[in-house]
Amino acid sequence: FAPAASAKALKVGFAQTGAESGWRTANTDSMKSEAVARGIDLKFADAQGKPENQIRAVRSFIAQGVDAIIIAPIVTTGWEPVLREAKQAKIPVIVMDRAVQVSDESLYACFIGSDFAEEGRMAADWLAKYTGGKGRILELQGTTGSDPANERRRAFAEGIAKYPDLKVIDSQSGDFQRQQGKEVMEALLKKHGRDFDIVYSHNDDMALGAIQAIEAAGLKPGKDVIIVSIDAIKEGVTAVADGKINCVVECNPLFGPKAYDAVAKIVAGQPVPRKQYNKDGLFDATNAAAALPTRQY
Amino acid sequence: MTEPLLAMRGIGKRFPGVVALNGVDFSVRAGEIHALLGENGAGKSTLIKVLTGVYAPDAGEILLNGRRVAPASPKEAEACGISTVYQEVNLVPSLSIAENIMLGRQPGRAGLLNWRALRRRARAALARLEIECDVEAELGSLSVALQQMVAIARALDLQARLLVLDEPTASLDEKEVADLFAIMRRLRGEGLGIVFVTHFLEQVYAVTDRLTVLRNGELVGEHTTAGLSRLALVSQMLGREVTAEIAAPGVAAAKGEKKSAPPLLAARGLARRGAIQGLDLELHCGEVTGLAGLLGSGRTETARLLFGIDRADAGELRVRGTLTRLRSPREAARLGFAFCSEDRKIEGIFPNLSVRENLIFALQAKQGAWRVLGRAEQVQLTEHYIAALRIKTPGPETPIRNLSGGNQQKVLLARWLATQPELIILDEPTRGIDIGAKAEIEQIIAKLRADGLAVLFISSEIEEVVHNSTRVVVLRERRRVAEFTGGDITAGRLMSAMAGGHVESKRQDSE
Amino acid sequence: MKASIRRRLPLLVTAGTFVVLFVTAGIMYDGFFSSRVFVNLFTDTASTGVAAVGMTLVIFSGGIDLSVGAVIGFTSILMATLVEKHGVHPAVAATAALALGAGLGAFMGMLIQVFRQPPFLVTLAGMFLARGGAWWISTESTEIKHPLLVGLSGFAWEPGGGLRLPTTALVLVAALAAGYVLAHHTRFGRNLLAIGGNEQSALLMGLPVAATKIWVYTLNGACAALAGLVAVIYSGSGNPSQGIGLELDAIAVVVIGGTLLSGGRGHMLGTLFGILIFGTIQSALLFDGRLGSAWLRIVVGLLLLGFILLQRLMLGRADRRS
Amino acid sequence: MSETRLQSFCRSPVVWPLAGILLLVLVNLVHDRSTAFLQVTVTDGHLYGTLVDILNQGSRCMLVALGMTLVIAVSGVDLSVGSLMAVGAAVAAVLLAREAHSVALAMTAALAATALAGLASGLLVTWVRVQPIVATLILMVVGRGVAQLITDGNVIIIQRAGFEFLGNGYLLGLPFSTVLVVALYLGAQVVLRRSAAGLFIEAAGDNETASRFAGLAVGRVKCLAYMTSGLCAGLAGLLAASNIRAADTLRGGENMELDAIFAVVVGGTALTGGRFSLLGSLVGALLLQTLTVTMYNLGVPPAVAPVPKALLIIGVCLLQSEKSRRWLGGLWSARKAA
Ligand SMILES: Nc1ncnc2c1ncn2[C@@H]1O[C@H](COP(=O)(O)OP(=O)(O)OP(=O)(O)O)[C@@H](O)[C@H]1O
Ligand SMILES: Nc1ncnc2c1ncn2[C@@H]1O[C@H](COP(=O)(O)OP(=O)(O)OP(=O)(O)O)[C@@H](O)[C@H]1O
Ligand SMILES: [Mg+2]
Ligand SMILES: [Mg+2]
Repeated sequence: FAPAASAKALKVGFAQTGAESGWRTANTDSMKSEAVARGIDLKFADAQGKPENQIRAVRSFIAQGVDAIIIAPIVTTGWEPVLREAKQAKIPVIVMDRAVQVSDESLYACFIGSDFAEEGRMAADWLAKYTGGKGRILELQGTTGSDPANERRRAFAEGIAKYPDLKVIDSQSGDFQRQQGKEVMEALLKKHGRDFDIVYSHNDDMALGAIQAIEAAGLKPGKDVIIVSIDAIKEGVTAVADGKINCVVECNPLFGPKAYDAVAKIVAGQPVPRKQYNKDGLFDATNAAAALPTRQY
Repeated sequence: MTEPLLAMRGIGKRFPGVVALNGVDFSVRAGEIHALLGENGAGKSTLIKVLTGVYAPDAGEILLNGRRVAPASPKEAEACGISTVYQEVNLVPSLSIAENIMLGRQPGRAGLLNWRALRRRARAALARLEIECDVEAELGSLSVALQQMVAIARALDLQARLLVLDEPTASLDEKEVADLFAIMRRLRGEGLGIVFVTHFLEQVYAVTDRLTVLRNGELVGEHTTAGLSRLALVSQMLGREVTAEIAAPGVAAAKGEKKSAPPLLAARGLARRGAIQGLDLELHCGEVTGLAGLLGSGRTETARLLFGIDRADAGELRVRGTLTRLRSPREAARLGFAFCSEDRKIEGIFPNLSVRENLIFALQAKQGAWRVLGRAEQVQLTEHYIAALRIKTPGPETPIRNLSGGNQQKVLLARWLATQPELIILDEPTRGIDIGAKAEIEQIIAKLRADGLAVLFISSEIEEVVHNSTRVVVLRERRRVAEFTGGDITAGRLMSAMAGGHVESKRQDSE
Repeated sequence: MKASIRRRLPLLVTAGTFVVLFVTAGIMYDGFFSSRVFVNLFTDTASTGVAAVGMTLVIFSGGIDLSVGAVIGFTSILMATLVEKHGVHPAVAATAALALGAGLGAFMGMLIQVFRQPPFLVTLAGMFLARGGAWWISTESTEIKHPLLVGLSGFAWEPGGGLRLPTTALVLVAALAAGYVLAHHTRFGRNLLAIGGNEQSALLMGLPVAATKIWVYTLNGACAALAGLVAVIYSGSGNPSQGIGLELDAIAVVVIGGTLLSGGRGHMLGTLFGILIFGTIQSALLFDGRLGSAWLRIVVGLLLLGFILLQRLMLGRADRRS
Repeated sequence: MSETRLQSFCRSPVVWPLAGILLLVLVNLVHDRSTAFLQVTVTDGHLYGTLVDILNQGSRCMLVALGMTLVIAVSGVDLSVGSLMAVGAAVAAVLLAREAHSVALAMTAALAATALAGLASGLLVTWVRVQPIVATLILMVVGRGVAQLITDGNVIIIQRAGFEFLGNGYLLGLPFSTVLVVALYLGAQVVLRRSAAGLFIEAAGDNETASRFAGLAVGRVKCLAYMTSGLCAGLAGLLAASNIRAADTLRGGENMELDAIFAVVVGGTALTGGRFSLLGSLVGALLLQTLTVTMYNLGVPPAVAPVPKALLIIGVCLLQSEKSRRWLGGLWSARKAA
């Protein structure tokens, strides 16, 4: 489905994590459509959530002799050996979405990303302001061991540490899934009754599942229970506009333009900033309704 | 001969609902062939399995050369010098013949196998039984009889003091049996003790020195073979007085040459590559057609073709005059055919299902899922056949795997009789069946014939073919070579036809 | 010697399909025919491949082991934590990891053999246990900086001719060779096949069934741990979530290689070709690089299906008998 | 003679998972130091409580386990159920997204699609003679891809009152999904045990060659088993979609195959095929759901959540084995003798 690449068309390899959420689909679409728009020959690799598949993809890109490689890492570690190979082959690497840990920063050209930790921090700050630093929190974690879950949990915990009256009283994994989010919430509702005030969910899908459970228990999400979530998929923002979620922190998946801009510059030998962040916003009752018509994903 | 080689004293073994052995004494001397005899389910195999450590006895002790042993596994029994051929072929079908013979004692150095030596030794082991074949072939591709020979070759290859053979001859023909006996005699001469289980009285008298009879798990008696008449022996086994007829069959059945109406089944030029070539065969109602031939002559292959298990490559088949293509056993069963396979373990029983379920299965399959036999009907049917065939089982709900081999065979026969077929193909139906039951099966065959059924009877026992058939077709090297009817059916003629004119011609490796 | 050829037919067919597949891919994609791409087939599949070697042995015996993926994850994070956080020497850590893997395998083997429980269930428990253990050590992945491991990561043997064989590929080749000898030239290996072919018979033939079965799970546990070490070297990091779902890949590789899942029939060389075929499919798709997630799955599935149909078709002629 | 009835009950495969459930309930009670776990109240005219949740959320696994039981009984295994759940949900979702289609039509189409997929694996197994794990693995991979293709890789929201009833509604105070599953179980039980289908399935699983030689259309029996499994998975997918009012084709039904196989095996159906127990599978699925909820209730950290699952499996294994049973039996009779 890609147009026949002309001889001079840039050949870019993109190692995507997989297709685990709507957010990810939007991210992939952004990368693909932008490549078509710019006439780039995109080699797309879906790692199906397995880090080893991703490394394999990068090694294959090197073997294919692409002009640049973009990686959306599944995990932050484990990149050193393969990035060295890329460097030896003189292929620039752009790290996207989340950072990688390497001993030698020169192994990749630049980082364009979202900052999971920043998202967790933003959620904590908003919550502290909104509640005045008081409340009992139930946390719905993402997939155990996954990077976003780890970062969003840790940064949030750090963020609320300053407020002794703001405490996470229970934390369970909902695996980033709507179904699990609902199931876990049902169980936590039985366990804690009314003895909690806030639900912090690592993504919108789980939050939307949890809302259903809360409603089924006869409570009003957004009023009886304050709900904070991350991602800002369209449905999540809609829920904010409807007053069912109090706040979502945006994690913008539309990386396409920025990424290819960087590729073009690097290939042309121009300097690029080491780190760029996709601008992440925050939606609450004040701005959600207004933002809704322009949401793309 | 002061001290027996093997002495088992007061052996007891019970299974849930069955006392398989009760205080059995059994002893074997070095340098003798000792027959272990009894009806189906008498406890012969169980006694052997206790001896070789498959089952732990509930009571009693085992002395080998006067020393007490208690093997906990066949491996330990082997280490004590006991080599065994079990009743069911217990080999690994997916491995080659050579490996099956040598498994567990492959030659080699420093832990690494020497494949060439292995094959050489396997070939030598088979050669002792006068079998020549490609030892790299997969065991599962062989007929049951050959597998049995391989099992024997394996047991003989072991350096043992005591050789145990549980019905090794059940699926062999005369030639193989003769070869085996020659070897058994030689081993006896070398001072081995041999335990030999069989249901063939001629074989008992042909090779054994002494015999032990079991009945219902109890010891009936130990005798020198020469000192016990056939009649007395059979009486001991069955526990009742017997008429001379069962003990020494051979009275010709009615062999009226009955040229009946069109045949029930007529095959013309039926062929299948590697199985059978251009076979002409007619099966008539009210006749028993015997199929004779040596091992691998294609008898089982013929039966499989006629029952739709394998498909023919060429030729035509007419059933009641209409051209028919059989594509599956199911279609054959719908046409009123029945097929009692020679390999009860793999092609016959449902080991974990009950005797009742095993018995009614073919009938139920024929009727389809929705026309269900009521429970009462099933039980009644089962009980009828348990009584009619004297199947020894604790009850209709016992899993069939707990029955003795012969009794399993009877259940399978009952399975097909229950479908009230018009043609019944019996491939070695009397394999492993005691003489009492064998006589009953012969009566059943006679009755089926009288009732107007067509019977195709396959047996490696020529006497049996002669005795039961009204017509005999002889196969050799996958071809039909002769047909006999009426008074022409004699053992001598069959044998010379099977062997290709001269009896001692050697079989060829058919591959 | 027709029988000897017939018995090896599945193997020949598998090898043939690999050649067909590789050549087709080479014609379709520029630059596919290179020693680098070929060596990558080993390098990139090393972890799965080493696990598949152990899995082959287990499947020979008629069993299955679902825990290998989780053991890889456990080994991976254990190594990283011991080496980086506690300053343990990598050799010591690796020995500990292998011992733990073998220990878990032995434990599962005991449950399977002594308590006669289905391998599927027992190894499922093993999988949960190992994964839980891995996450318990740490839910976050850890970078490895120890010079020895970094050196192994970067090392490659260059026998000349432009060939570069990295450590992981060498380990895989060694594991395959060892597996081959074990499976086809030792009593242990033949006993495995006998047990898989018919356990009851193997017992009556006087083979050491219980010991062999426990050993094979132990060995496979060690193999899985080795695969974990390979993963550590491959990625230079320890990740507790490594190898999720890898057991299915390993099983697929074994089965593609013509080994029967019901046990008793198979060949270690088949597993080699299974690895190559598996790797070729993945490589070809990466060279193509046009498929989205959904289509990728569909195409992988269909290729697998096509391959199996081809195998059936070629074999079907030969052994219609059984 | 009540003792023999007790004995036969003790030998039935349902006992051990049932004992497991009781044990877990006990753990919860002890942990809470109250009966909150067992409390069931009436809210909005239906029952409300943890036990109700277990029944409701467990119904999907119960349903899938029903189909899986039949497949395992014919000595197969179906790894594709999780993906087929996604396919079922996807088909229904895209049809329902357009107002024009009725709920009945959407559901029929979804079930037809998954049943067809089940048939495909059945044909692969019987006709092409691919090993069941491989055949259904292929379907597992392809199925998920197809589901993603149908929904374009998005979670599709479903808002149709009739459809929501399936996974959220209540009948006679009980979750409708549970009532549905129990009704299906009873129906299946009647069909399988009153007709000869149950016997055919057990025979085909116990010895395939023998059942073919005895005139059974083994291929047909197996195909039907796989089709039933596909159907059950599709319905479970609909239950899931209805429960969360959305079709999650990306992750929905993930790992369901392992849960279902676990439920079946714990419920006393051997993986080698043959004898099966549908009731055992249902209880096995409930045991799994009870465990999940127990872990939420005890606040087990997600990182170590797999460990209790492992311990439960090992525990059940040990209880089920002949060896420990004999040992326990020994203790029992010793106690009685004393
Ligand atoms: N594993 C078992 N479980 C329960 N009962 C058994 C088992 N094995 C044998 N039996 C029973 O023990 C009795 C003796 O069986 P055994 O196999 O020893 O008979 P046999 O003398 O060898 O008969 P055959 O001539 O038919 O082979 C039979 O009633 C049989 O049903
Ligand atoms: N001497 C032999 N060497 C190798 N294979 C043989 C030999 N004899 C027979 N076979 C194989 O055994 C298989 C079984 O043949 P078949 O079942 O038709 O024999 P049969 O006449 O029924 O004999 P039986 O049933 O007594 O074993 C054939 O496929 C044949 O290839
Ligand atoms: Mg016997
Ligand atoms: Mg035969």
